[in-house]
Amino acid sequence: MENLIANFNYVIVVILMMIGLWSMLAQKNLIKKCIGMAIFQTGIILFFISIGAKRGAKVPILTGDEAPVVEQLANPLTQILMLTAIVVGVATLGMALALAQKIYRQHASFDEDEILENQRK
Amino acid sequence: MTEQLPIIVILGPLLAAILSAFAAWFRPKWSHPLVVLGLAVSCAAALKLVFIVAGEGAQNYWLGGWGNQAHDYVVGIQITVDSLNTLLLAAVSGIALLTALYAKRLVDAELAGRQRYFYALFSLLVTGLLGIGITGDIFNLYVFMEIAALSSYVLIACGKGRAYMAAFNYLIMGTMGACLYLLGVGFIFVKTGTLNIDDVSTLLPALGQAQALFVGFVLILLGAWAKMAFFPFHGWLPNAYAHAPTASAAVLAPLATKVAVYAMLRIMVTVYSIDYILDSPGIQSVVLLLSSIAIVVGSFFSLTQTNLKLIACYFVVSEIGYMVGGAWLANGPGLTGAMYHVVADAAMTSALFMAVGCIVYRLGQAQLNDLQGAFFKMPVTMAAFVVTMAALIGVPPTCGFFSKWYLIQGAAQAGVWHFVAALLLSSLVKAIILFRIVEIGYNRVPHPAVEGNPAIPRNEAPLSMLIPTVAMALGLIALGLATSPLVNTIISKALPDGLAP
Amino acid sequence: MMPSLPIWQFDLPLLVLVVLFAVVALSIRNLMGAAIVFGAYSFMMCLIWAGMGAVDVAFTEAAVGAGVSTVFIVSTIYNTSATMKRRPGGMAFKLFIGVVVTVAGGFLLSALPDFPDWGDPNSPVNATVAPYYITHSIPDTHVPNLVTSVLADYRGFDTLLETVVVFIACIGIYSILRIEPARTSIDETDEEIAAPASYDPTDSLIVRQASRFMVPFMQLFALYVIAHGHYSPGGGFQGGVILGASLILLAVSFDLKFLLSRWREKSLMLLVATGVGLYAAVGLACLFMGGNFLDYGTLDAVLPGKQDMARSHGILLVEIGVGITVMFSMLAIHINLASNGRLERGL
Amino acid sequence: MDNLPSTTPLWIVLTSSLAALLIALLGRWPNLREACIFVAAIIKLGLLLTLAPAVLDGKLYEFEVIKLLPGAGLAFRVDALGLLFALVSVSLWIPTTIFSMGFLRPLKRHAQTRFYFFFAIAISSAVGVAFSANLLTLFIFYEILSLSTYPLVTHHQDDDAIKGGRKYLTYLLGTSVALALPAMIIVYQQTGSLDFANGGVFAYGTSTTLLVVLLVMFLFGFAKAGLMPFHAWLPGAMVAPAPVSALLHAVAVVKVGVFSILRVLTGIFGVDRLTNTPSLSTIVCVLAAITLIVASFIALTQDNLKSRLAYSTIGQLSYIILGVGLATKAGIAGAALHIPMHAFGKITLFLCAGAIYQACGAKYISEIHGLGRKFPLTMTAFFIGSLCVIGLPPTGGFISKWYLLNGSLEARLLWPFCIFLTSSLLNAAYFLPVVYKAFFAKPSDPARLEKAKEPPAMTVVPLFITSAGCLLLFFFSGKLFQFANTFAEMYTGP
Repeated sequence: MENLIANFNYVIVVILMMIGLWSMLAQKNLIKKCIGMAIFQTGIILFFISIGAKRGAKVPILTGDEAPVVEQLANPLTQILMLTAIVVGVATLGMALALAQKIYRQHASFDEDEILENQRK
Repeated sequence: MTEQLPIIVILGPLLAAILSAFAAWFRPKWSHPLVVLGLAVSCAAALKLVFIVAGEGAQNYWLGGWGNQAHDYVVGIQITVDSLNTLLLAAVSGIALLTALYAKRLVDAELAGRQRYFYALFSLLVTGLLGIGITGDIFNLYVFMEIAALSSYVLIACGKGRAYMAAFNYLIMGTMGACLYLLGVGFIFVKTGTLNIDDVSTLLPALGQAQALFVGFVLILLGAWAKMAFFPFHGWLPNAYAHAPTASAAVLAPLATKVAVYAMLRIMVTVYSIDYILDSPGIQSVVLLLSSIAIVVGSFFSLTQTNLKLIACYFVVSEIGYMVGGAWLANGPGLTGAMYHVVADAAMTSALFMAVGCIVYRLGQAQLNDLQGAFFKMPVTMAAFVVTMAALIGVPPTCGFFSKWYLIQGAAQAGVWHFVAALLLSSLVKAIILFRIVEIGYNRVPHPAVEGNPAIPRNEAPLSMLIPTVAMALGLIALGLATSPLVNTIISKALPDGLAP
Repeated sequence: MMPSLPIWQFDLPLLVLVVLFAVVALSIRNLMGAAIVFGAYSFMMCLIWAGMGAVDVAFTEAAVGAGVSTVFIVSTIYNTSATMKRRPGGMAFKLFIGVVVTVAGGFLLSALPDFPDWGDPNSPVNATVAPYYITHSIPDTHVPNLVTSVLADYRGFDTLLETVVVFIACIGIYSILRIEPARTSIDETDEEIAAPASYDPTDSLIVRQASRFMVPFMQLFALYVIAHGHYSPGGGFQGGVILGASLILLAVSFDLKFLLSRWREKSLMLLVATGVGLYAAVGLACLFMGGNFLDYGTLDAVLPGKQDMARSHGILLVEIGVGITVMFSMLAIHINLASNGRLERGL
Repeated sequence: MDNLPSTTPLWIVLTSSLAALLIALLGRWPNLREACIFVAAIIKLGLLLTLAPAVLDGKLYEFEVIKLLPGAGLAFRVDALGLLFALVSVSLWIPTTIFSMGFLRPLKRHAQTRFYFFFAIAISSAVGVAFSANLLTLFIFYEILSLSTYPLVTHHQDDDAIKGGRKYLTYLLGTSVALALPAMIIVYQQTGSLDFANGGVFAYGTSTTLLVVLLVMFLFGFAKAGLMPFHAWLPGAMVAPAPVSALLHAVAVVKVGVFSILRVLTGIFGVDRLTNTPSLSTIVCVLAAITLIVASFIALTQDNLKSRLAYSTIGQLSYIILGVGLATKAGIAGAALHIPMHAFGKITLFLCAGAIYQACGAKYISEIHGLGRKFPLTMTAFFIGSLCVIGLPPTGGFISKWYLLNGSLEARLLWPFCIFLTSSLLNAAYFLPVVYKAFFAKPSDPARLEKAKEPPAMTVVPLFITSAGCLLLFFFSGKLFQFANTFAEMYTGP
């Protein structure tokens, strides 16, 4: 239990990912799937940022001329990894939305069941 | 100059794609030759690397010159060509080159007016796949995975009708896979603090059976499985590849799934280790069972289909079972079989989709019943098709026989008889399908040479498609005959210590 | 004395709020509402990350996640429909997925005891490779913003590929959506159900004048973000997104025609490729100077300064490339999404 | 024993494949095309004969073409049995081709080029099987043979042909992939080798259960040998044109099956192990004996002439398997001898059946009553062929049966002896009445007899050749026996 509180961030990460995953798989509305996907991705980003966090550290920008102290500066590595992940996320989201629009042009619906019914005809 | 070869493998298609995107607005006709040129450069570099690796061993390359900088760990991004991936790189770039040559006519026919960026995306897809194959950094692998994935969504969505929905489902599944993979990388990263594959693999043994590592392992596996359409994540594949434009399917089907299998192998063999798998036997038997089910399900559905494209797609599903199963046998012959089959199956699937593409190009569609007389209309294509099917069935001396040989041998050694049964069943199913097609395409028309029967006009696919198809089909036999040198000089060195093919 | 609470107090309500917003965004039946709530969710995330010292990430998320993503969703909904039909059934399936997801969540949580302590500076993540960047960034690259130096130099390859991803998204969305006028007649099968324009913002004088006033400042700020990325949070991505957003604002407040009369589609798409091309060309130049790909240090022969300064300048060059690509691809994606690929009128 | 490295075996195998290419190219000039076959056959025969002296000396020709797997490659090794089998197949190729020319050309049959093309490929692969140095090579050629004969079986391309072809492939491919291939892989996995070795490849102490399972898998896996219950493809394949049935389904294909089993029993299991492990040899003998008797009985009930011949073939093949199963010197020699003897007898019978069909369209035994008076030459040939298959002097069949009977005595087993005799009686019971009725019974359909013309010379000449062969084999059996004896001595010692 202590561990659970100590790692509250991770619990939130897991909850966010569960929410995102559930809506990617179970939601029938395409836009909702896209939003779920984005939530899933932000959950992972939160995870990486959390593991790279340092208690009481400053932002990773050096000031002045004194030699940098490793303990006092936040970890830049996880941050740049997640910059990449964010950009990949928005690219994927844009692509998903474009596809959704195209599908809407065909079927006048965002509902997966309705689209499948339409296709079967 | 040779030390720059690894990056040239990637840069060829990448630069070609960028230039092709420029050309698309000025000289649309240049898009295709540019991409062909880029792929040719990449292919040449990859082939050269095969020999270098066979002679000198693994080649490492540090982007930006950032190696380990007198520090304990590599600080930049490393790309590596070793005995595990050099064959894959050669196969991917070679097949992509042939497919690019092959695709020209199909694209002109199927995507008239919509192909502005087709070749750029094609080339970017290949960049992504080669990158997955070459990278030595688990996060970089994720980025390449997304490059390949995003371009493949578009390549699929270039089709019509159901293609959009298929692409959307693929996108959801693919993103889920990539995210699970990324999360798994996170779990490894938490315990090791580095992303370089070599460094991670040196750090991991000391960490033992940490639960976080196990969770990370499973997440990466799930991610890779979603990408490679392994049972039960296979639902997206048949729709996506069957409704995609034929030219897109011809490059996606052989390469995309195989590269994901390679990624799984890399994680299993290099990052973690075979001992790690053997120490968690529960998961091993589950995966082996899933592989057998994948093979059986793929075979079963391929029997029930009447569309040649869909049949081919279900073949892909069942072949994935071969490779995953082979890898998880976790013994010498099994791993050899899986590694060999990654290359062999890429070639076989490529030849299959090329032949199917030729048929679609001429006959307009690929329903089995439309194939009547196909053997007379397009004898060369059908000959290539038969050779390819023979390879898929596992008729010696094609490459399909030897991969099956190693896989069955591995399964026998591990005593996994259901896997043997599944492999044999799938061979038989493919044989049935082949002969069903032969019957329809050859026997079910009045023979034109008999007096009184109408002559069936020759209607062979254009040479620009036919030559790559035939070359690929002949390549299957060549690959089969080259099995022994390949296994001895390259694949056996990629096996973990203590295992022999 | 450190506070005894294991996490920063400020984070706790934010984390709870984030979950709440996520649930609301997914359960709201009006899609427009969902998009807005999703935007708010992203803002909450920004705050959390900023609180953890990840200012660059927070900056990017504010621009990309909360800003551009929300605009993308809104323009999609504008072109289609905002309402969700209520359909009965399917509960069993949803429940099944729920169970699967819960099991997965439990599996993930099972690794929790294995994790290093929260915020521990000596955890493997913080102590293995990361210290190198902190101690060597200045001698190696002369860039005080560690994120920039790692992003554009140590892991510059990732960033090149990330730019490629944006590039793919741009040409991909163009390929999927764009209906070129000449082709309208060919594209028979997938036509033609356009939603009625429900809202026309082009006639609001206040919006127009306000945006006309804001856009120059936004662009100035964005250029600063790109150019000053070496010393402060920001860089090519963030600046590029803001530049893109400024133009998107123009497109939204006036109309697409107005925007396209200044930026032709062809030049947009070419500029997107130019940005990636610039990045790759810098890398290639390093290759020709005898170094490895993206080894800016070898550019000291042509750029002023020693190796570290050459790296610093190399970083600036590639950041500019990133900025160009991101700016114009965001714009190109937006105009395609907003007008359903017709580039005539739209949000 | 000396091994001679030589590329000749490869060239022998390739000769007919190269001929096949020429045939495909010369399709438009039928005379040239067929001339090409004869040239190829003669070259091939000549090359084979050059190998004979050394082989009879007990030497082996060896050649490895390419290494496919560690420990197993595409390799040839010529021993006495292989050479004998190859000689028989190739020498019978010549009369069959003559017959084909007479059979196909006058009726303007379709796709003759294709027919000759695949025929040549089939011959190549049969010789390839004969020369295989290891199980892998054998399997490869075995499969090529199955595939290359499929177009021949379905040559008519009508519904019957398609059905027959489907059955043909289902049985042959199905069993080889599902049984023989796994068995082979298990052998490789257990021993690391697939080479045929005189003493077998299994180490001392391999579990008998495993051996029994493998044995059964091999016996049924090589379904070309027609062991029951995997025999049904052979009657089904009788839809093929007569020359195909004659050469392939009396000689090449079925003998390849038997030959493969022979190789496995002697080269993989080893004669010693068969002798020392009674359960193994008993299984072989019992399965063969059952097939032998049951097939003979079924043959009695068949009215379709080719079906009767097919069932007779199934029975005769089991003679050979039974002979090897006895694991004695005389038994093995007899089995080896039975390959050529039965080949000559059965090909004569099939060619006769083809000639009769060509002349008057008769397919059923009940339709050929009285035919002997019209075509005495054809029916005489048929008579000689029957004698040879039954095993009566003065035909070659007598010799091989003699050794087989000897073999069962040498093994001190009485029941195989009785089985051989019973079956020979049954053979007589289903062949001699045909001959009798053809010569002495009243014509069942006089109108048909009236219309019938003497078959063209091209179809009769081959009958002479092969039936003369049946007789000659009896008088010159010594040479053949040398081959069989050399082979048997490799395993049992002098």
